[in-house]
Amino acid sequence: MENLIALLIAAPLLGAAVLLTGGRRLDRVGHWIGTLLSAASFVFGLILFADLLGKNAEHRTLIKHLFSWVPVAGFQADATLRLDQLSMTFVLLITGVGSLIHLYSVGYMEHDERRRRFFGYLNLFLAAMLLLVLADNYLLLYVGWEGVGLASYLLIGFWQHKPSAATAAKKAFLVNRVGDMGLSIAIMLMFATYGTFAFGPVLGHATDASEGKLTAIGLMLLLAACGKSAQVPLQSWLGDAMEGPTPVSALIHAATMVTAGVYLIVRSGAVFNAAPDAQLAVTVVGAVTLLFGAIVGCAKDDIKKALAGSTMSQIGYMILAAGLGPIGYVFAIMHLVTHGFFKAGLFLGAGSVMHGMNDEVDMRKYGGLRTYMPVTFVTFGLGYLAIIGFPGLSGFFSKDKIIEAAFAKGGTEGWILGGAALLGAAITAFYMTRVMLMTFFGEKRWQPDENGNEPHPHESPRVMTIPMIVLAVGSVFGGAFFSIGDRFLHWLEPVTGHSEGHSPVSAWTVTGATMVCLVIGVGIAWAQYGRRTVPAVAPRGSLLTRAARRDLLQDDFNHVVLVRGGEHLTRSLVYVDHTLVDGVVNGTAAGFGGLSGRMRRLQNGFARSYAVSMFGGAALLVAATLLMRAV
Amino acid sequence: MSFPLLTATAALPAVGAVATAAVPAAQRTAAKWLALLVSLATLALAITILVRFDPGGARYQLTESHAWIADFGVRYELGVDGIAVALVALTALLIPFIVLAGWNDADPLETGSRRWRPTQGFFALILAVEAMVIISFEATDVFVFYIFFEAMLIPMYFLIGGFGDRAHAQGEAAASTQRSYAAVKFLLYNLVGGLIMLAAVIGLYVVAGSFSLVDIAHARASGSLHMATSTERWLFLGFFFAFAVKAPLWPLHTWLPNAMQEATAPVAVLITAVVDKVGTFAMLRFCLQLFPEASKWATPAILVLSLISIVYGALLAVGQRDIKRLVAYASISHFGFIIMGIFAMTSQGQSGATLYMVNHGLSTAALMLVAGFLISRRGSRLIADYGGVQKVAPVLAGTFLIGSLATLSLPGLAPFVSEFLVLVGTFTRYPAIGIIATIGIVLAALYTLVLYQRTMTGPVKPAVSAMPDLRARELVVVAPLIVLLIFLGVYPKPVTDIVNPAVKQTMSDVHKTDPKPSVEAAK
Amino acid sequence: MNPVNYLYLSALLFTIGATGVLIRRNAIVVFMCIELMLNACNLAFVTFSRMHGNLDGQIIAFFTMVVAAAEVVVGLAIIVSLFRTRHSASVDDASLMKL
Amino acid sequence: MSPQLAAYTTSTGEAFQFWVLATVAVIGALCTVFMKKSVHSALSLAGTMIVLAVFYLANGAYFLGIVQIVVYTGAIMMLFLFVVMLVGVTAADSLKETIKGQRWLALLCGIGFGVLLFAGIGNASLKEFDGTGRANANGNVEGLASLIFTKYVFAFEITGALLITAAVGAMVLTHRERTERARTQRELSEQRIREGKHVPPLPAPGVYARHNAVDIAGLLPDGTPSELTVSKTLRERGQIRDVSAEALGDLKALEQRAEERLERTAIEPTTFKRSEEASK
Repeated sequence: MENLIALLIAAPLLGAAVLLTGGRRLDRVGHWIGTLLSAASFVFGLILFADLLGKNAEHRTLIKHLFSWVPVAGFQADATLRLDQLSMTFVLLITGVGSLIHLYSVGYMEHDERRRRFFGYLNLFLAAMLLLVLADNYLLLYVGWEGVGLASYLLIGFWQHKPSAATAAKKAFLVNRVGDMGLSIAIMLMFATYGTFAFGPVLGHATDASEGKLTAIGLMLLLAACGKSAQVPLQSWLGDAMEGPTPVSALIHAATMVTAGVYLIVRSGAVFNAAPDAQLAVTVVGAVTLLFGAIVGCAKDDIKKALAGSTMSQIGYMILAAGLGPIGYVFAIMHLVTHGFFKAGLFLGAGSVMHGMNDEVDMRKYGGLRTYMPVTFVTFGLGYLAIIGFPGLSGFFSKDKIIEAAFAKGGTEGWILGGAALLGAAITAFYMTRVMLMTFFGEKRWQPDENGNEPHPHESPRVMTIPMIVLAVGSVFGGAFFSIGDRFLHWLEPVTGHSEGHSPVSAWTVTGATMVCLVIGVGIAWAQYGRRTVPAVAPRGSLLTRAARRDLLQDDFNHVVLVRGGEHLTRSLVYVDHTLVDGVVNGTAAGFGGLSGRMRRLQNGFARSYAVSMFGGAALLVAATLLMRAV
Repeated sequence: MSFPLLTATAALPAVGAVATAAVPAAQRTAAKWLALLVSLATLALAITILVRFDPGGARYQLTESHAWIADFGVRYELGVDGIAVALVALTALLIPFIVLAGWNDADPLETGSRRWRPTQGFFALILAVEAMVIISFEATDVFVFYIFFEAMLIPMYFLIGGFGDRAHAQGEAAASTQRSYAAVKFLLYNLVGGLIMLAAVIGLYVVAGSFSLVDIAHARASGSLHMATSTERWLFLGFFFAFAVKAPLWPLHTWLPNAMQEATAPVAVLITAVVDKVGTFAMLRFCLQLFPEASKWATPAILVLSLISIVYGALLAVGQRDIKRLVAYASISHFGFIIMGIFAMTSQGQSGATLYMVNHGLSTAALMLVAGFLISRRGSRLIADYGGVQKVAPVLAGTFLIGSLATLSLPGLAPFVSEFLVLVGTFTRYPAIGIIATIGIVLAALYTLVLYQRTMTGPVKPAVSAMPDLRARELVVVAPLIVLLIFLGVYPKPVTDIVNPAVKQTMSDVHKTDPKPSVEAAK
Repeated sequence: MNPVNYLYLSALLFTIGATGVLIRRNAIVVFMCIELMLNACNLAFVTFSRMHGNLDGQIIAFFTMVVAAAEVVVGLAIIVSLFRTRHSASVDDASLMKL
Repeated sequence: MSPQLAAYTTSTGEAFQFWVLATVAVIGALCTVFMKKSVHSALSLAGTMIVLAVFYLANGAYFLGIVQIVVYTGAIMMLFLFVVMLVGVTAADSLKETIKGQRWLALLCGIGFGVLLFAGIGNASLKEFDGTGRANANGNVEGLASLIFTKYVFAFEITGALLITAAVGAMVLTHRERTERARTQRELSEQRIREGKHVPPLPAPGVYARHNAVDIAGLLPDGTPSELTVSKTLRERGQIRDVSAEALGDLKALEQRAEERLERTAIEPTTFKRSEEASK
């Protein structure tokens, strides 16, 4: 059974290798190879899941030692895989949603001449992501961590001929690298502290180390999570990452990769539990991001960027939950899974809309699409209801639990965090309703483009709608399935631990408040976008709107401070290197050259001149002799 | 007496160099094939060394010792430890690729004069460099090492000054001037370093009465040879200066960008992947073994310099407009890592540094050679002259990307393992320096990806629209390197197994032990 | 009078000769100045011989004369051949040592 | 002469002789250096040498004194004069310095060196002296001979070798080897025709000139002096007397005097020219 764990990774890895080196002769079947291998991985996952379910809760951890990876004195990095309930959850999410999106991409990328390569990258992503969640030590996790970053880089920049895509890809990788710096420092800290970075020894004996060390490790892990999960202050790449093909946005930048940060924090729960300061930082980052993302999401007219803001915000919820400690871990993961369903569904829906609208992304040029694309409308609508937390749908269960847990944190912090989460819920309702109304309701607002091609909205082919339907089913029933009887809680508890907090308010009050927020959010959106016609050109908007359109000026800050500053720094350094460092050497050389030029003039070729020197030398010798005798 | 394997490995390319140079002017192709065959045969010998080397055995193996200049106690002594074996193998491995990559680089532009034989000279010089580098790795006599360490400059000088990129933008005259400037700069920098080292070598003889590394190290370890603290420090500085120039370490680095910029890509690889390694290798072998106390004394300063190298090299790489210069500054950054690993004085750091030397050789070779293929197609080194290459030459772009990713130490590729080992090794002893060095990781991503973005992505520029993709010969050069990069990234154990015992020995030479994890230390 | 005055005279003549070598350009005159210097030396040797009461100084002076004679012969031959080729006896004209 | 030991002073006669002759020697030396013509220098030097010969004799070096006069002053100085004659007796050197700072440096060095030598001699304790009386007891020449053929025999032999070498060397240096057959007059004339210059015989000096001395270049019909008219040796020595400027000055003065005498106007030459043209 353990060998199957390795196969989980091997299948998509093989796919990537075959597809990327296979050459053009695989162009016609490449996408099916990719999809098949992804599905195979899912099947392996299901088999393993069944195997785990058949065991006692305490024995649901499988370890597979593959080989000794980096054996250096005192430094043992092994290629060891670990499958427990937490990673199992991820495996199923990744391979399941991944396979669906592979299927969807078959249709979506049909007309792209580089489709084979696209599937190669997708498979590469799956392999890396699986490695990330299956690794048994932090260094191996790091390999997966950067591996998904690479896949993300390749996929965001898939349409490399567009400079914006290439820039976005580079930006994503760079911002992620800043986060990776955190992860590598965290690993170094672990090594310096525990002499190892395998999960077992580190997490098992986390409390052996001082709290200061643990806080440092926790903060570094948080930095890593911020990079990967697009949390403030490293969130700027996610919006630009929407330059990638939509299935990529659905899989990587909504359902799986961006949630890796949550995985990391939950996985390292033992470290955070012993470092309250780090935990506080996590919750603050989560709360800030959930509001930040929500506000940005409200202002965007680009459907994908609006959804990206939403993703940021939802992951903020998860991080917030993860920062709450044992009371929140399970709910963070639960929200992660349900979010995986509905956000992937929403993105696929958006992709379907774009597919029918000649790749138009501006929602102000949509409108009234519900009659043209009924299946997309229904599946998107279900996803919409799920994300805003409509009672009974999956988002309702998972988000409600997080808000409750935030209150349960207790004290002032609890009130602030809970309040932020509630506010976030209201804003979520607002912006999602806005997206829904602008896209599917109202009058049609599209016009012929400059080439005179008027879009002819149409429903997408079966191969695209089936994944959407499956995901919609998941978004509708997932939450209820997990929550009723606390199934999910019992499943994960052995890994993450769980404790009930002491909420100052009752669960029903929280639910009620959430509902009120929901209604307010939807109502405002309806008043603004449902009753009135949406202008096809964006109005100027208030100061806040304009700031939110520009990602709350964070990019401008980055540009001015980091990009411009960096450019000036490097330019001046190039100058310094050329004039100063090189100049010292060249100056020395020139000095010697000049000196010898002067000296050379003494060598005028006249014998008499030389004779003077000789005579002077003789005089000096005499003088020296006399001096010596005198002394 | 057993077969002198080490001598043979160094002598074969030397003989090959003479033979290649002697090929008649008309038989250009024969000279190329001869050079390739010799380099492959050398590789076979190097592999034999690798096989016959027993990691668990004596420190120096396959030793040879003959009297040479008896009056000065100079003996022709060779021997390899794990570190040397790894580097000999790297050198022997890279030369065939360099030969193959430079296959057409030295063809005469016009086939007029029958006496003019640049092709023969080019390959003969490469083989000569190989011979000298290999014997420098093998020498366990300081004097023998010094001779070849210095003699290497002569063929390198001609390789840099004599052969450059084709179709230079500013015309052949300007290119020739810049080439000779670069070559002279290379020579002067290294000569100054070498002269200072010569003084230290003589000083060492005066103090120790022997040139034998083994004898001196043994005498030092057993306490029978006592050096005054200041003497040891001066001698150490003399040796270190030469190696720091060669390596190169900030602020002695400025010759490298010029040399790499002006030389052809294969020669640039030869400089940075092979020749410069002698500098870092010698730090590990000579500085630490001969002068353990002085090495420890100088450690903080050297670590700071290497840190500056890392960050400074990376920042300058970001600011470059010339592809080859960019790679050169990236190499300076990487050499900073290597030196940092050596002087971190931990087993992780030193193993990592040794591994880094091998991996950096592979990754730079991959990136630089592909860059060379790119440059030879467009006839320009300026990044701004490219754009959208991946559209017209996807394989070239793909290999270039993998080379870039190796340069930025992506996990899964070989350089990651070594870079992380160096960082961890440094961090356990000097946390602050380790943390600052991680900035290098981010900057590496910046310069490589900016390079990739500007050259390979975006709309196709008219000048590159007809660019052919990699040819079979070029693919033969690049593909094995990439396979090796991936293999050593996933499974570096074969190399670490060879290197670890040698590092353990070195650590005991400097009387250092790894810091204990703080949890254990607290108990 | 003490014979040491001969030494002073010798020194004076030597200095005059040396200065002459440096000042004059005509190779023949330069040669004469050299002869002057040699003679000054000879005077010193002879004086020393007297002061020490043995003949070794005179022997040395004698040898100096012989060597000077040989030198003059060769030197003048050089001057003549130089004059033939360069049509000048000026030492400044032969500045081939200049880079 | 009775042997005299550890004397402190010489006879007054010698002192008188010293002061007088030393003055002469120094003046001679200075003249050697500062005379413009090398002949004068050579003669001054000869004078100094003779003075030195006298001093040798006074110091008991009888043999050397004679040798100085016979060999040095007689032979070597004559050799000098011979060469001077060869190179140009009358050629006067310009004493103007051409190398910047040379003269001042030379003087500085000379003075410095002299001062140092004087200081050195002054510092040495040379209060007493032995005199050559005992050394010359068996005769000066015998004394020298016994030293030369015993103690200094090898040096003596080597000087012999040196002299022979020098003689041979001088011959080699001055001797011009004729590497080819001497060309006949016919061949020479043919060569001149082939080269196409100076086909007719070289003009004689003084042609059209107002002088006919050998060192004065003849004037060409247009009045410019032609160096070809002067013998090659003089040309090489640079001993051509250029009288053209002088002659022109004379001519001008003559014409002016003639004009004053005849009260001619300046128009005349032009009319003369015109008539010349008319005659053509």
